[in-house]
Amino acid sequence: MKLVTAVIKPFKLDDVREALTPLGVQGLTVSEVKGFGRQKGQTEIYRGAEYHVSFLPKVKIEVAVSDDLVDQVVEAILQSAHTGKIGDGKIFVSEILRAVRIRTRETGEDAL
Amino acid sequence: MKLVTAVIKPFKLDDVREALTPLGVQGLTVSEVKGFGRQKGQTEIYRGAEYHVSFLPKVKIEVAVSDDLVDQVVEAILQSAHTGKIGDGKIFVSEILRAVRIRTRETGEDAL
Amino acid sequence: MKLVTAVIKPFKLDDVREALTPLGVQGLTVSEVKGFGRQKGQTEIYRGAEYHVSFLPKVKIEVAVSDDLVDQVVEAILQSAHTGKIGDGKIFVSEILRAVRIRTRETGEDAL
Amino acid sequence: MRTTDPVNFAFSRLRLGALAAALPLLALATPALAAPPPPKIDSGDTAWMLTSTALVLLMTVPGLALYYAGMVRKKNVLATLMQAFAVCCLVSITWTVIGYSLTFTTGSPYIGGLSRFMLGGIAANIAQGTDIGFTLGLGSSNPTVTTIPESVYMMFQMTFAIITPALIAGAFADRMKFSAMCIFMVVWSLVVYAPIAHWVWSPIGWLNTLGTLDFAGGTVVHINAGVAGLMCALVLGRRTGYGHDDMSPYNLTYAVIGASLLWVGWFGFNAGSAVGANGRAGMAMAVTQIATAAAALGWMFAEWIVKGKPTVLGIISGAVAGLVAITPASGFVLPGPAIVIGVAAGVGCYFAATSLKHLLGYDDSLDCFGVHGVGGIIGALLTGVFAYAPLSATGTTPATSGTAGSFAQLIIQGKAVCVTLIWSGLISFVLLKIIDLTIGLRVSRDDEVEGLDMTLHGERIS
Amino acid sequence: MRTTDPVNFAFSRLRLGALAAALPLLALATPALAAPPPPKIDSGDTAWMLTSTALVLLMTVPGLALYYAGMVRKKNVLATLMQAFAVCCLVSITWTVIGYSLTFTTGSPYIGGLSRFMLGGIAANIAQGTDIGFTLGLGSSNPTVTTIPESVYMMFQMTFAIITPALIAGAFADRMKFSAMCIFMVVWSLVVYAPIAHWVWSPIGWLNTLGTLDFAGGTVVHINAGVAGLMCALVLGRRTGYGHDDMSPYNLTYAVIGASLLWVGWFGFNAGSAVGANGRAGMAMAVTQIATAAAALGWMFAEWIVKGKPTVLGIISGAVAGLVAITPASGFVLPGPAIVIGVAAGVGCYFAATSLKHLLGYDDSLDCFGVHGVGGIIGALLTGVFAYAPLSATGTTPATSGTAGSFAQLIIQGKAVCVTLIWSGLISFVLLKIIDLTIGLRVSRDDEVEGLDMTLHGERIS
Amino acid sequence: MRTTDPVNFAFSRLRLGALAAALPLLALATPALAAPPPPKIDSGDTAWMLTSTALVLLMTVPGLALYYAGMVRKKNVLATLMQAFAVCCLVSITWTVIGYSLTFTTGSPYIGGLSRFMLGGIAANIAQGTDIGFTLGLGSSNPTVTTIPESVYMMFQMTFAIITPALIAGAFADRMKFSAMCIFMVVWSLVVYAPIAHWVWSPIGWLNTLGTLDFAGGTVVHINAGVAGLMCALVLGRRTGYGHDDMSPYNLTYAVIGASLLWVGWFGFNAGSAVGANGRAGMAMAVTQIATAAAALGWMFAEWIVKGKPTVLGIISGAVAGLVAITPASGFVLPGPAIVIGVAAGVGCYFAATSLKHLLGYDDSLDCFGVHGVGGIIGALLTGVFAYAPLSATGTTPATSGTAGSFAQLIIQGKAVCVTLIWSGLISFVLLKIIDLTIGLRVSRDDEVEGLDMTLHGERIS
Ligand SMILES: Nc1ncnc2c1ncn2[C@@H]1O[C@H](COP(=O)(O)OP(=O)(O)O)[C@@H](O)[C@H]1O
Ligand SMILES: Nc1ncnc2c1ncn2[C@@H]1O[C@H](COP(=O)(O)OP(=O)(O)O)[C@@H](O)[C@H]1O
Ligand SMILES: Nc1ncnc2c1ncn2[C@@H]1O[C@H](COP(=O)(O)OP(=O)(O)O)[C@@H](O)[C@H]1O
Repeated sequence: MKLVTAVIKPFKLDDVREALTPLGVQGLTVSEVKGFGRQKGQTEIYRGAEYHVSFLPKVKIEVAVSDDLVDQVVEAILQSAHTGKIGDGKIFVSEILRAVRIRTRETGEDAL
Repeated sequence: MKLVTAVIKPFKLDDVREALTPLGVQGLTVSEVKGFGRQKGQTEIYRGAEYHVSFLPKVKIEVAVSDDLVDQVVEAILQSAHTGKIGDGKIFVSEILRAVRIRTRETGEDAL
Repeated sequence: MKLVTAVIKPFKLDDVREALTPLGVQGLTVSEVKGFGRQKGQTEIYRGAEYHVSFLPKVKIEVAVSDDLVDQVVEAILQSAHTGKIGDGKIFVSEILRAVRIRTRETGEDAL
Repeated sequence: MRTTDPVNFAFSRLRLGALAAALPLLALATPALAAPPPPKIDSGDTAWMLTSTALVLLMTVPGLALYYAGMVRKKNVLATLMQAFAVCCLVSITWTVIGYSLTFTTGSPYIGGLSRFMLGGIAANIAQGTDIGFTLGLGSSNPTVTTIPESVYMMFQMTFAIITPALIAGAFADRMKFSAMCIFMVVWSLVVYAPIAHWVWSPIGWLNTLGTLDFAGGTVVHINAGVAGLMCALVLGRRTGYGHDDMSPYNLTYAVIGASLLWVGWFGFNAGSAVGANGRAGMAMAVTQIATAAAALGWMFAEWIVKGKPTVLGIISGAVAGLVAITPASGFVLPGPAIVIGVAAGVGCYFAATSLKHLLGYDDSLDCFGVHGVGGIIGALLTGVFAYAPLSATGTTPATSGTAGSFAQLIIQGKAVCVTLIWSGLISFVLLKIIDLTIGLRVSRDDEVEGLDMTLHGERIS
Repeated sequence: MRTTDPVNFAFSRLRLGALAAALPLLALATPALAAPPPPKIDSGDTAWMLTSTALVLLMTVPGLALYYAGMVRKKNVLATLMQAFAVCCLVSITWTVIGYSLTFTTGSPYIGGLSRFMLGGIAANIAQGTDIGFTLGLGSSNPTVTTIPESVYMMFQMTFAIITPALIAGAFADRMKFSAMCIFMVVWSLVVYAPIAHWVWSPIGWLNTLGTLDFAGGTVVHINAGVAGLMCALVLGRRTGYGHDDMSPYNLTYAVIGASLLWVGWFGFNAGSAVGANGRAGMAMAVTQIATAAAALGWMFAEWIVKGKPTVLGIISGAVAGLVAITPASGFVLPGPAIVIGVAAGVGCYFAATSLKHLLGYDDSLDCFGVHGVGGIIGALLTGVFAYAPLSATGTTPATSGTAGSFAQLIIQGKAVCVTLIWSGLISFVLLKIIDLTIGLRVSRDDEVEGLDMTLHGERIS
Repeated sequence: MRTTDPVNFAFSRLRLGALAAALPLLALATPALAAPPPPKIDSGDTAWMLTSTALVLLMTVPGLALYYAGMVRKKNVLATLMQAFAVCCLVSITWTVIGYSLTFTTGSPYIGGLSRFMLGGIAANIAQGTDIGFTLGLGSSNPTVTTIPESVYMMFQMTFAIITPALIAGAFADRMKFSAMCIFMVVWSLVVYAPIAHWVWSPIGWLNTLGTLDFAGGTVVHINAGVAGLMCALVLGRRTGYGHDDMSPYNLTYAVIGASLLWVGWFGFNAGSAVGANGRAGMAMAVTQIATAAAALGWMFAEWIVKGKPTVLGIISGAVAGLVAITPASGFVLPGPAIVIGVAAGVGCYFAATSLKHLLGYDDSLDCFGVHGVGGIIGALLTGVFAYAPLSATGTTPATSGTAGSFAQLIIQGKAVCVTLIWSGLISFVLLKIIDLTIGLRVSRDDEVEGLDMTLHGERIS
């Protein structure tokens, strides 16, 4: 099994989720994060005090998938999260050694 | 070392933490996340506008443990986070190559 | 490629980011988390009701780096996040199998 | 003083004063003398009107600002607060410069004059502590004499001129350019608000002489703002992502605070429209409370029955609908009818905001038309049905000298509603189109998606 | 008018009016004449009472709503706001229909009559601008004449009838069914509030004729709500997770806004209870401010000493405790005693809320009993100790014709406290049991864990 | 009553009362008699002053508390609310014990006496319902007679004494010890506020007899607090992380609510300073509104031009600057000059807060000096330029018996400004140094980094 982690623009979340469902992805976990990258942050001025906010709001999606689904999932995210503008985000894939569903104690791909 | 990541129901957090302490787990890191899965989200209606909120509040626990503790930790989470109802969440285990404690620069299992 | 995950004290975030930039780290992702560890939490009393809040606010930094940069990155974090007081946090390193930049579909280290 | 025979009324009030106490018979015997001695102000009436002014300002900032801000997404909260606050400032100056003069100096039946340009002459009567009560329609055949200084009357009315355009902002939330909004609001307050207010409230205004009853602004304020909002929603088009994105309110706590302050402030709006601290003000306050409660419960139960749950947004929306609907009626009706008006407004606006809007497909984001337009129409019409004559009576035979509800009165009310709908709708539309063609009305799609707080104002709530 | 000899008092007030100015001697000489000419209203007194009404409404929405909502967990914030808002609407209608009539028409010493059912006849005296002051206890041997219209008196009292049940919500926060709450509140306002208010405030009420001093509602409002809250806490049982889960307040900012608005609004509550803009109102406002500040500091320093840190929740809780305790005393005591009452309430309620409650083990979530019950008892008793006769004097010999603090008076106060504790406690208990056995009082455990915002109202703050 | 010849003014007011109505000629003929009969209170004036008192309290809690709390970081929000709330309580007691007596009893030109220690004697005149109007400067050669009870005058002034020190908190936000703050505020209110208020507002105060015009507290309140704040900023030093850390406001929504409530409450502050419900109060309210709007727009446009975006923090800051600047002028100027004063304050304070501060390098966190100090100076000086004589006229020849703007008057205003700057600056500095050397002024660096909510009060917002 693999964990696909994607950091994307917040307003693309629903699109990504909708793109994953047809592939049989039954679950995913989302966190609000802040991203620092090539995309410039903004300068905010409060009564003359300037703060450069380098961190931009992003959304991190974590989805555990079986090995044979990884390519499709990555491709689906690539398409649905794409705007072509700087700051679209990244996808990282890493290995999961074990997965368990808490409710049923199923393990492995059955747990996803 | 392994990283045990558990996505659980928010109100189970304290139970899980209490279940891990006796095993010698000295630390863990928690984030508020939103989960999408088999558990149905809710439809919210604000003045006739319906929004289906598919994402439910969950808590993600990350705990780095030595290899020999993994099974016990997974078991403890399985027990303490269990309600038997849909949406109880998942446990994922993955590999950590290196761990360092920032304060002391201790590494490996000493760092946990 | 490796994923370096650091859990640090919140007010050290800017220092860490500034320490990483000179190394050529072009991006990173940050989340607000709560940490449980050796550092004592606090007891809060609201009208006589005592709540022991064991979780302290921390910041989690995730940065994907090429293999040859890992040591420098870890060292930079160790230095910039250090206060010497309990609760300074941890660094974990794990493997990334694949990385893709959503905007350009570049993969591998080019994606970082 | 929104009575049909205000001179008599004012004179009978005067008998409470020390001056009149000396010559009550004379005062009663000669009510229509060409040049009555200028009335002294009454400190109690003035105290209540000063208070009412503060209460009505409270309705806009922070009341309305919070009510609206509590319903938008996090990225637009500050921009929404900004709209109400900026309108408050802009219209204060517009009113000072020329708005008050156009609205409340005598002029013609269609518009006031320029004699109070820059409020010139407004301090004339306050020297030496012998303040003289303000006379509305001075020099006309039908002057209304009040017992408060002109400065207070001007200020009280300013707060009405402020809140009316501020209400419109609910319709175009989340997508209008701030610069375009500023220009629209300033011009609108002069070419839409000022004339309509003059028609209805000047003693020689043409809708007033027609017999229109509008105690505190059902037509002038609410229908007027409602239909202008509808035009904004139509001309600007829907929010990006409408029907797809999650646009649920960020923090309804703000909306509850806002609605509550609207409620409290509305006592100044309605009971203050009696222009004095008297029994009519008391009745206006009572029916305001009763209709509001009835409407809030009306909306809540309608929703509970239809959708299965009573919501916080529902009950506060109903309360606002009730406040709107009782506004024109407040100095004319009794508690029983107030309940009827309230329930009609609560249930009516519930369907307008939740069904009608989706049926017709326009995106009136925060239901400016659905609540203020529809609620205002319900209230204006029912005022014609339920008016209880003695409340507006000014002569010695209460049952006949006041205006009672009747079919004829309903028709008059209907006419005033139509006139307001047409004038406000038409002029607002033209105004919006002109601004759209010149500087543009709407922010870019990207700016809208990122949120107005950051793109228009460079700020955010964390 | 809460004086022991209100007719005289009212008459001496009357001398300020134009009418009485003409015949002061006669007015003084014949205070108890069977049919005195009905008094004119005083515009200044009316202005202040209209203002006071707005201020007391502000106490409930948004004041109390925010004060309570700021103390609960995030998942229950909206539901807590909803409680106060819904009670406000429900009781407004109940009061209109029958509550006012039962409380303030003459009736018997135990309950009023039905002559003001649906507020019938309330507009009788406002025609022609010759508003007539309201007479409380008309036709009885002991009428109280006021200088404000009945509509204003009715509205002012409505806001009291609203806030009293709304206070109870603090006791059952986080776990009561909304439907059960609605029913409980409506019935409670009729079978508990209306009689007790009649007993204490009607000139012929049996606790009034006993000599009870309760200027603005120490027994009627605070002890009453406090003990009803205690019953709720006992009958409903503790919150799920009590003593184990983190139930720390989500956002005390809301609580601070709420407490502040309670403070400001309480000026209407206490100084408004003078039913006029006069020296007694001024003194009532002054001692309200002083006792509140003293109580806030009392709680803060007690906490600072005992627990090591002064807290925000502490200082605002102390302020509310002070406001509660000075309520019955406000028209009767001087600044010095106000400090004593304040400190006693601040320190006393601190121990009640933080120690007593945990000792006894009931879960009065937001300390409805600990603050309103205990604070009300402290205030009611100390009123009997510190009353300064000239403040309530109505005759020409102030020192003797008013009511002074004494051991006898303390006993009378004690009796009134006990009566309130018993009646409110008993009836509330029975009422709760009946509702529990029929539709059920408490939400399911799952709903409670998920939070009332979502399960009862389908909404949330993000 | 801030007039130059208040006795006459009061007497002409009196003619409205029933008593004087009987003998108007006599009253006019003998205005300066040594022992005039004590005036009756006027219920309308009293109603407005009771209301004004509530409005000014609203300015501090929750107004100012929220305005400041909305500008700090999340970790300091509650501590900032706590400062305003605690100051409110502390100064209420200080004022009761001795502050009022020192400020408003006759005493000498430099300080009042001790005759109202613990407010002794304040209830003397309210017995029997024959309330007597308060006379300021009783027994002096220049008494000011009012038509409100002393208790009301005392309470109204208490709210001024509360807000003035509370304003200072803006300068030392995020870093001052709570204990040190409590001590500083209590002592400051006695050794800085009380004397300056006496100098300016007592009829025999030395700045008053010099001819200083300060209607509602430009010098006494705003310059005074502003310069004390500047001293705090200098003595305490900058916030840790200043110029490096992100110190952007946590939630400007709170600041908008706060600024709005300041605006609404300021009507009580300025129009209430007329000590009655009359034409002067009306004009004061009108110019307050106008100047505030002008200043808000001034700041907004200045920022829009200079930085490219109009901000929410900008427009509300401008509004507060306008409120500050119009304060001393409010009973003296006409609408036209109000616009000038507003624009000057809005633009002037914009540059003071955004450029001057950074140029000079002190860390006045929330611009206590930049807004209140600078705005107060602008207002105090322009009052001397724009005063319109008839507004303060008391005799029969309005144009000459009032005070008109002139170069001479500008010089007088300048003197009063300098005196305030020097006294307040000097004494505040000494006071801060003493506290620093004894118990210490500033929290530890670690506590500051962790945030005051948790370290000082053990609470947090989640
Ligand atoms: N090396 C990295 N490690 C972890 N997250 C990264 C890394 N680089 C970028 N990110 C995340 O991806 C987001 C987008 O990256 P950015 O460089 O701004 O634009 P782009 O996606 O177009 O390359 C960042 O905001 C950050 O959250
Ligand atoms: N494939 C997945 N990858 C990552 N997180 C998942 C995945 N599937 C489920 N989750 C997380 O687990 C939570 C519970 O899953 P769900 O399918 O609702 O019920 P259950 O745990 O009973 O299977 C989800 O809300 C989501 O946060
Ligand atoms: N085993 C662990 N797995 C995951 N996170 C941990 C673990 N141990 C500690 N942490 C994180 O590191 C933070 C600091 O740890 P703590 O034991 O308090 O102090 P120190 O860093 O000085 O060892 C914790 O708050 C927690 O977020």
